[in-house]
Amino acid sequence: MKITVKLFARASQLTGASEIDVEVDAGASVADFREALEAQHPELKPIAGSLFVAIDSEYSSDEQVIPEFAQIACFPPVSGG
Amino acid sequence: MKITVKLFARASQLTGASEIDVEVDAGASVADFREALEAQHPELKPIAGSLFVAIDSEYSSDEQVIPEFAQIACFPPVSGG
Amino acid sequence: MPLSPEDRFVELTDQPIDADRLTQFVTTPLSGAVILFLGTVRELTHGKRTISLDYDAYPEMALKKMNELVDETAEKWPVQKVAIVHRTGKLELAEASVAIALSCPHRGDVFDAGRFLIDELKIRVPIWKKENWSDGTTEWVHPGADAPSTNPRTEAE
Amino acid sequence: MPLSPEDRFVELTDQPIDADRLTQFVTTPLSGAVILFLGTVRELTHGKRTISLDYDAYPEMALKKMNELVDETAEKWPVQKVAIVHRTGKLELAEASVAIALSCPHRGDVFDAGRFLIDELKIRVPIWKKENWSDGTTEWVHPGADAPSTNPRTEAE
Repeated sequence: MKITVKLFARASQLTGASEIDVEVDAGASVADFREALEAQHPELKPIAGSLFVAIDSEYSSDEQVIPEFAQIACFPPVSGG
Repeated sequence: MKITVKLFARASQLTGASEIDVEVDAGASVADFREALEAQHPELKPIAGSLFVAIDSEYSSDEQVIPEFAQIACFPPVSGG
Repeated sequence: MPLSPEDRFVELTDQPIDADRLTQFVTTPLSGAVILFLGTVRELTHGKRTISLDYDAYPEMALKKMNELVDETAEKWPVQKVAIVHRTGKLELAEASVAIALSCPHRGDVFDAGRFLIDELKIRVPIWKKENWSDGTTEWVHPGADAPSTNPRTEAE
Repeated sequence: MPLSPEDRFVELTDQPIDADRLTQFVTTPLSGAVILFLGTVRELTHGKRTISLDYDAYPEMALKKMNELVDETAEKWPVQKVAIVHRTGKLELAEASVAIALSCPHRGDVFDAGRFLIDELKIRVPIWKKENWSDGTTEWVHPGADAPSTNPRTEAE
């Protein structure tokens, strides 16, 4: 299935886009998604290890399964305040 | 010598005055002054033990000698803020 | 005690923050102490000179996390009212990027609760700043971006 | 670092405190963090209801002690600007009796320095409040007035 992923800050800067598509198998975990993301968008490699994956505005864990209609976002460590 | 003493808060309330006079011997210490104060203004007795004696806007110690032309003030524990 | 909607004000804005309005919002006769914290744009960082900052936010998640922080703060301290506002977009020197205001019956709690809110905001809330340096370069700030990501701890865990 | 006269604002006033002016006074591009603390008139104290407060001060000594506190704070923390204003006279519910504002490069220091200033002000600065209770009685507040006086410790000792 195709996942539309919101990107922020340096992740958005490296890809030149605020949203990208990532193709994963149905039932893919967050870990699977991370692999697919890096393979399909190698420009994210410099920060891939530090990216957070948020599912419906919540921090995710690697074992979680990506739901079909969720809002997915990827971003590097935060620096607000 | 006669010392004019500024009073504040409950000390002023008990005496009904914002300034009182206290007679002490020349060379009197703060401890001597406290004794004279209590003897000459017995209405201060309820709070006499907790009164601070300030000399020229500085907290004093009992051994200090009262200077001749200093500004003397007496007040109970502070509660600003 | 859970904080009702009328006792909290949580906002992202691309306009200058009116800090005084937040101070007034949290002031009530139930409280004896009010604190306002402002994060402001500092000119010098490790000897480098900042011209301006750009703040980017993931709005839905940022607001959700800011409200969670308010909830957790109200569980830990007897907070009467709270306001958290974070700025987005371009900020000039000395402008406030974040404002946190809150009130409690006693002063110790406003300091502890205020410190908790700003410390946790900087860990959990998805907002990022880009430094526009005086040498013409720009740089997204991502603390620890060289290390693998570890989710911010939350009370639920 | 000693704080110059133009970087400090220390005042007693019988007029409402303009807290926003203090926040703005301490905000500078040298700082990254600003704190404003307000002590406000609380309605309930141990179940008793306050109608208003009267504050009395020994002005010369209060201003001297407030300035000493500013000096000590600037020795302990990298404070860039400080403002301390204490109100005198009659105050209604929710009005500010004291306002402390200060700025530092980093946030941890403004919390620590702000806490130090208000804690020490309450120990050392000769200002007193009188409670005007809802039952018509009045009461000067003198913490520990039953015990012999012990001078507040100062840095000089």
